[in-house]
Amino acid sequence: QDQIKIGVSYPTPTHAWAAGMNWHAEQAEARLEALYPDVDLILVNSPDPGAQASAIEDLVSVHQIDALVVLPFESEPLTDPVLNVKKTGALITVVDRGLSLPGIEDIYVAGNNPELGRVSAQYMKTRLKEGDNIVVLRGIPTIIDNERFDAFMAEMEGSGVNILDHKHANWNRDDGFEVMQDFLSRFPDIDAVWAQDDDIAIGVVAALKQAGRDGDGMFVVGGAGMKETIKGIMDGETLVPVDVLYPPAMIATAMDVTVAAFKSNGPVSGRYILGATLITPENAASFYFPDSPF
Amino acid sequence: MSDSATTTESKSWLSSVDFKTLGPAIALILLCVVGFLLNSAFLSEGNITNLLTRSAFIGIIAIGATFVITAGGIDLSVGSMAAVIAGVMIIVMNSAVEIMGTGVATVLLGCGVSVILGVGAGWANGFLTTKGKIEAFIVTLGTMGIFRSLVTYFADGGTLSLDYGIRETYRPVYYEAFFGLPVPVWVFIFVSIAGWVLLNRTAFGRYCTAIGSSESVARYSAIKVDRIKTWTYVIQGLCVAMATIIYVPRLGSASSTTGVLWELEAIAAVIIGGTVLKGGYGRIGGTILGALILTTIGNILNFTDMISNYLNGTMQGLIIIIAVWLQRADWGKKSKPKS
Amino acid sequence: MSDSATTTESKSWLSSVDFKTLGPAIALILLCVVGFLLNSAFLSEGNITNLLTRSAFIGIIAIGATFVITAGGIDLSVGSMAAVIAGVMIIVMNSAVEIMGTGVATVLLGCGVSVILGVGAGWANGFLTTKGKIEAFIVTLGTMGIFRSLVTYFADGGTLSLDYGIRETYRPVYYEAFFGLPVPVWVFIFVSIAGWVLLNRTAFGRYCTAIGSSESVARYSAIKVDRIKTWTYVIQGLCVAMATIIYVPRLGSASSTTGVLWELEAIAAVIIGGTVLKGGYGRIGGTILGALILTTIGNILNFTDMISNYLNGTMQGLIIIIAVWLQRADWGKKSKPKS
Amino acid sequence: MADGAIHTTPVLSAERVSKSFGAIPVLFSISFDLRAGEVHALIGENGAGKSTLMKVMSGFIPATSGTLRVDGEEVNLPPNGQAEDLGIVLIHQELNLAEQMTVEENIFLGREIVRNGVLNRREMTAQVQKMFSDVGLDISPKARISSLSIAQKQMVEIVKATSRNARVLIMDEPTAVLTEAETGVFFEQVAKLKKRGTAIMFVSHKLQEVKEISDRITILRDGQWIATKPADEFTLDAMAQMMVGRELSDLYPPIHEADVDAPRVLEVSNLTTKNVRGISFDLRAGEVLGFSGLIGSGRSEVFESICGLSEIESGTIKIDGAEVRFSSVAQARDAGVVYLTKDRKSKGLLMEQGMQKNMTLLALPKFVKNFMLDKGAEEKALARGVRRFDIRARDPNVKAGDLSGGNQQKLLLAKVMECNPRVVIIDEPTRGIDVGTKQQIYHFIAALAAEGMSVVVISSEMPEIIGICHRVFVMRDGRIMGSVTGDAINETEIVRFAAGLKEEVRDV
Ligand SMILES: Nc1ncnc2c1ncn2[C@@H]1O[C@H](COP(=O)(O)OP(=O)(O)OP(=O)(O)O)[C@@H](O)[C@H]1O
Ligand SMILES: Nc1ncnc2c1ncn2[C@@H]1O[C@H](COP(=O)(O)OP(=O)(O)OP(=O)(O)O)[C@@H](O)[C@H]1O
Ligand SMILES: [Mg+2]
Ligand SMILES: [Mg+2]
Repeated sequence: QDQIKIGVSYPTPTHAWAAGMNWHAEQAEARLEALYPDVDLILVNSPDPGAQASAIEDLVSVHQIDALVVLPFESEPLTDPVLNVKKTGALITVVDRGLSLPGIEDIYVAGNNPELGRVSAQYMKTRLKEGDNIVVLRGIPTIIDNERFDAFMAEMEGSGVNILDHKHANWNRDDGFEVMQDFLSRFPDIDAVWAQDDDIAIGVVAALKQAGRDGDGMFVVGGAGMKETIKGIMDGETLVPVDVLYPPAMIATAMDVTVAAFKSNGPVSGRYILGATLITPENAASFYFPDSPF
Repeated sequence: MSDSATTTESKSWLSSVDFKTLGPAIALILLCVVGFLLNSAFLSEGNITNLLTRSAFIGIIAIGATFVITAGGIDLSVGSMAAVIAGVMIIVMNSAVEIMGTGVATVLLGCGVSVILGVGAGWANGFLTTKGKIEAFIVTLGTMGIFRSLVTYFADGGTLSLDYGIRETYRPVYYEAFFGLPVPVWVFIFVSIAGWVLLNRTAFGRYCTAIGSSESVARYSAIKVDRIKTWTYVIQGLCVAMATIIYVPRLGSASSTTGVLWELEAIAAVIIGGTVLKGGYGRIGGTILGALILTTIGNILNFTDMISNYLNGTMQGLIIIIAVWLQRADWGKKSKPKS
Repeated sequence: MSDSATTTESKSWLSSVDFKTLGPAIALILLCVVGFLLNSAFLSEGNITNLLTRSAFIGIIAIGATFVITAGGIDLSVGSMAAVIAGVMIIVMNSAVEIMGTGVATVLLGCGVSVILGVGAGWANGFLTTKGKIEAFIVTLGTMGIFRSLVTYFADGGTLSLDYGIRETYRPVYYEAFFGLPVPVWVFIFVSIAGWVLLNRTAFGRYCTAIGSSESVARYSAIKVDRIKTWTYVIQGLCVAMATIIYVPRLGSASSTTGVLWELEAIAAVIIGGTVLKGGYGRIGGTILGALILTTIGNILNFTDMISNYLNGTMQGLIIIIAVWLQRADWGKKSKPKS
Repeated sequence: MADGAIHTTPVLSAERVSKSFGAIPVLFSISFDLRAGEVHALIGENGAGKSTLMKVMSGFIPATSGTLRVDGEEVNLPPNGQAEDLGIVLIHQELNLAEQMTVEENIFLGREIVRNGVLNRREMTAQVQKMFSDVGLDISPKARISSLSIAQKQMVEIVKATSRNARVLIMDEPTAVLTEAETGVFFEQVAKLKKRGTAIMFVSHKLQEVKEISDRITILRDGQWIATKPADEFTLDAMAQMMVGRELSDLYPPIHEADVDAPRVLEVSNLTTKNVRGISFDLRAGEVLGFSGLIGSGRSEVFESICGLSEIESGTIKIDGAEVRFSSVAQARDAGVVYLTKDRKSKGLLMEQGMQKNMTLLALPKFVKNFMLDKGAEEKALARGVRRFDIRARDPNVKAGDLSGGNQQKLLLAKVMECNPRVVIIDEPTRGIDVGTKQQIYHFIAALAAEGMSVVVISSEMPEIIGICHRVFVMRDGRIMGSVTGDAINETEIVRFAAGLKEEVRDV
């Protein structure tokens, strides 16, 4: 066989983080294909888990891939389809969300969702004192959201900070704006907001400014590492003073490692867990990529 | 005789008000009472203003949908259309900054683009439906996919953000208030009045109703059926453009998730308001109430943590069904022969 | 004389076949040609099998939708219904493991639960529509929200996953093949035939058509309109249950994203197939072709990276519109009076 | 004929039945009975309550008070046509067929022949075919209803009803849309049923035929019972007089001689469309032109194509000598040419809307002032129409679909006349209209002509064609067979053309 075919499957980008991931994947494709003429990377994205399962089937039946890099929409539904790919002898690299059966993947590259919640909560505790009030805006009801939220709540436990309420804002700016507006009408005293995600945080900030409640030491913690947010941190923005990293570039890492599995002499199998670093004005510059869409 | 006719007229007008208008109005009032009982802050000025402003988007789009549905059509593409219009507006304004600066002119250019795109997209829907003789459901399902994917493409899967300079100029369109009401609410009021007059007081509105009642009767009555139907989609497009013009300054961004499910919300508002889905009977007043009801439900759910977040959808579904049921039930009317 | 009538008849039957059946068939063949030109593996046995198996879900649901739509209704809740049925099935099977083990009995129990839930949910939709006199659009929009939020609630926002022991037992229902065809395809074929017979060869099918054509005519013919309409929703629920039974072993899980937008896909399949959205005319054969067309579009788009992934929706939308246009266009027929 | 039946108990009877719609009373304490093997006709003015009484007696609407008896037993008829199980079948005044379904499907709707749970279509088709050949109808059982002409639909409806082996057959104006030939066929059926002992109740505004086939006649006026007597005790004049409640003068107005030198308003030559060929005729100012012919001979199509409602393949049309080709009804209307359809249910009126919206729909541009509709003017127009055409609606907000059939027809006339046409084409002008109003309409047409307006009357009723037209064209199979003028207009001449026994050689 002359060509090494590697299928790369991930959800259709519908929000900025995923778009960043898509951008990194495309960059990596161009870079790796230029570097290795005998490597063909096939990028496919899918709008839902069922479609992703279908897309993976098509990668096998049509392209006869030698390796699969997959960022599963959800862990459960994609476990079996990926297991089927595994049975064809292909190398499996799983990104971000682990499959629900251990041992399928040869390589695992991931961010750290519970860590994101924990790091956020640790920062909150440094800024807040007992009796202070916060509200939480959550993402789309999924495992990711649960992991982040549960870890955050566990870390906040016993701090004496009141968590007034938590609502789903679906990793969406509009929902973030509306939910925050209603929180503001409902609670006269809010000291900080955990928005979990930079998109939600943008909506939250707009609502705070509209209500004129963006002063008095109020702050918002998002997450993911959007370039505008990081830029703000570098500029010393006080309303969103920090961010917690969840890098969309992890897909590129995974692609690199997978290609390396065919091209390198050293062993590459194993787990690569990327940290959920707290981005502060001090270290922000090293996470700032002005060319990325995210 | 004409005298007695007039009195009967006014009586039956009253009774028709009873069942068709009061239904959604009662539902809305009940909702407000519930909201107030849950949290008295519900009736605070700030919350009422938020509520009205939020209703403006869906309300304006739903007014357009009232025309389409009254004339027997349906438009599933409005949410995606709003997203793509917002996206293109942002791209155009951003690139106009270099030439025209960040002044009002650029914002007006953006608004102009929005209106042109809205009218164009509406016309395309109308043309495919009438001249292409393809069911409106299929045409607009198709354009829904097309618009949605175009905005994703323009945004490269991410978010298009408005230049911060223009944002400052444009901001007041969402955040300023005149005489105590935010600009979007004024726009909503204006569009509502215009829509009401158009539907109830002009030949065009009469034609929409006639076409929705029976296309062949309309044709035999010298109505240019295809043209009027196309116009309803154009009006829908125009309404989407207006809604987008007040949407963009809010967060200054558009992405592939902008406007998701707005089409269902808009259609739901129209039907909760008493317009008949099969056409032939439309009510702008009801549509406005429908939009307010939908927004209020969401608002109330944010005001309480009694119900699991996960069950929001259940509450929403139940309330919508009950609101319409309140309206359909023949309040106090004796059981009438089934038809 | 009666002879000549018969010949005219058979001619017009032929010509009606031409435009109504050949339309979607031509569209499907064109798509296959395109697929083959893009990549000859498109026609490989493996791919064809995948395609058919995938069409089975949407196809089975769409067959139910054909009944609902033919009788003048609409069901927007099918996607959410599938999700909640899958969720409950998984919960029940998982908890039955302890008592009943991971054998076939547990799987059968799950299937039984699925059928009961499907029938129940369909009945609820039908009851609210007929007895509650609420528009089907609103009822099923409401239940769509309710079902969706229930599955989220049951899954606690995450994913419900089937016990791995049962999964082994259940797996063959999706992955095994009999006589060269996977089980889901057999189920699809079976449901198609049953649906076709029911719609075209039984009094029930005629009643559906009559009701969709004109409720009052149906009523005057002593047809129990409410009962028949309710039955169409029950059939829809049953079809959803069947589709879910073959869906669960595929991915072994259910979450709040299961079945999102299936309702639109199912309705699109029905209408692409030539069934009239306003009711009164339904075609099971067309629905099957419609489902195949939709699946093939997705499949072809996976075959090529010529187009930006973001534009998949655009291609899909265009192809759907063109497929229906192909069917509506009066092939070779002289232009007839506008209607 | 009725003698044997008179002493038996009635199969179906109504005693002191009253009916109100909301607060509006429509029937006042009516008693009516129907015996096996008799034809009992019900006549009365438009809106007298005939259809309502029939619906009450067949269970479609409940009576407000009073009792119904079947075989002398008091009953509560089940709603929605389920009274069919008791052998009571109603043919509605408005056609009740599912348009997209086939003839066979409609005829057997609700009582399909089933074998092992599956439809026995062959059997049903064969039965339908047999019923049709019995009555000499050339309709395919597999044809879709939407592809049939109104008369064919009516015949299907009749076949559907007669095939149900009813004990009581109630028919609301079954002959309104039939030509004389078809009416003849229909009466043969009635005679057969009668012999079998079926009780038949029927409404018609064609008094001649009422007298011919009925055994007894009941007259209603304004919802009140006026008289029930054996048919031979009535004269036609007496019937008309009792219905209307006043003396009726001549039905047809005196015909003013047409002015042969009057300008030609409409000239059509060699018009060809899908179903008609080589149509040439002209129409002068002040002329009433008749179009006669069998059903389906293409009369409607000629004028629908002239008005831009269906495709023209070739031919020329001139208005005032200038060639025109209307591509829409609006253009035709603006040129002063309007067409009044014979299909008032699906092409004429918005059944779900009130009288007001229907009244002004065709002439709507006339009611626009400063871009707005002038509601005042619209109300005046309705009042004018109601007066001019004597539209009787007890509730002015009633939906057009709830008006009595005749009043719907009058509303349709009023709607078309509202745009003050110069050429008005009226397809079946008096379908379902009572004698009193018929007379008014004929005088109205004559008056229009006298004012210089041109009128085309398409009609299947020979007497009215003969009674009011200056000239008559006769069509058959999509062609004009010939024309008759003035005193030469008589029934035999028209029938000979229509039946194809004679053809005029015309220079085209
Ligand atoms: N559903 C209804 N709601 C309100 N009024 C009605 C309804 N049905 C009939 N009417 C009224 O009842 C009266 C009698 O109508 P009906 O149809 O019985 O007259 P008819 O004798 O059959 O007249 P025609 O000869 O014109 O058919 C009319 O004034 C009509 O408007
Ligand atoms: N919708 C239709 N589809 C197919 N054929 C039609 C349709 N309408 C009319 N026709 C046919 O066209 C021919 C002309 O019909 P048209 O209605 O013009 O006749 P007509 O003389 O006006 O008859 P009527 O007495 O019914 O008014 C007939 O053969 C008829 O069957
Ligand atoms: Mg490549
Ligand atoms: Mg009547």
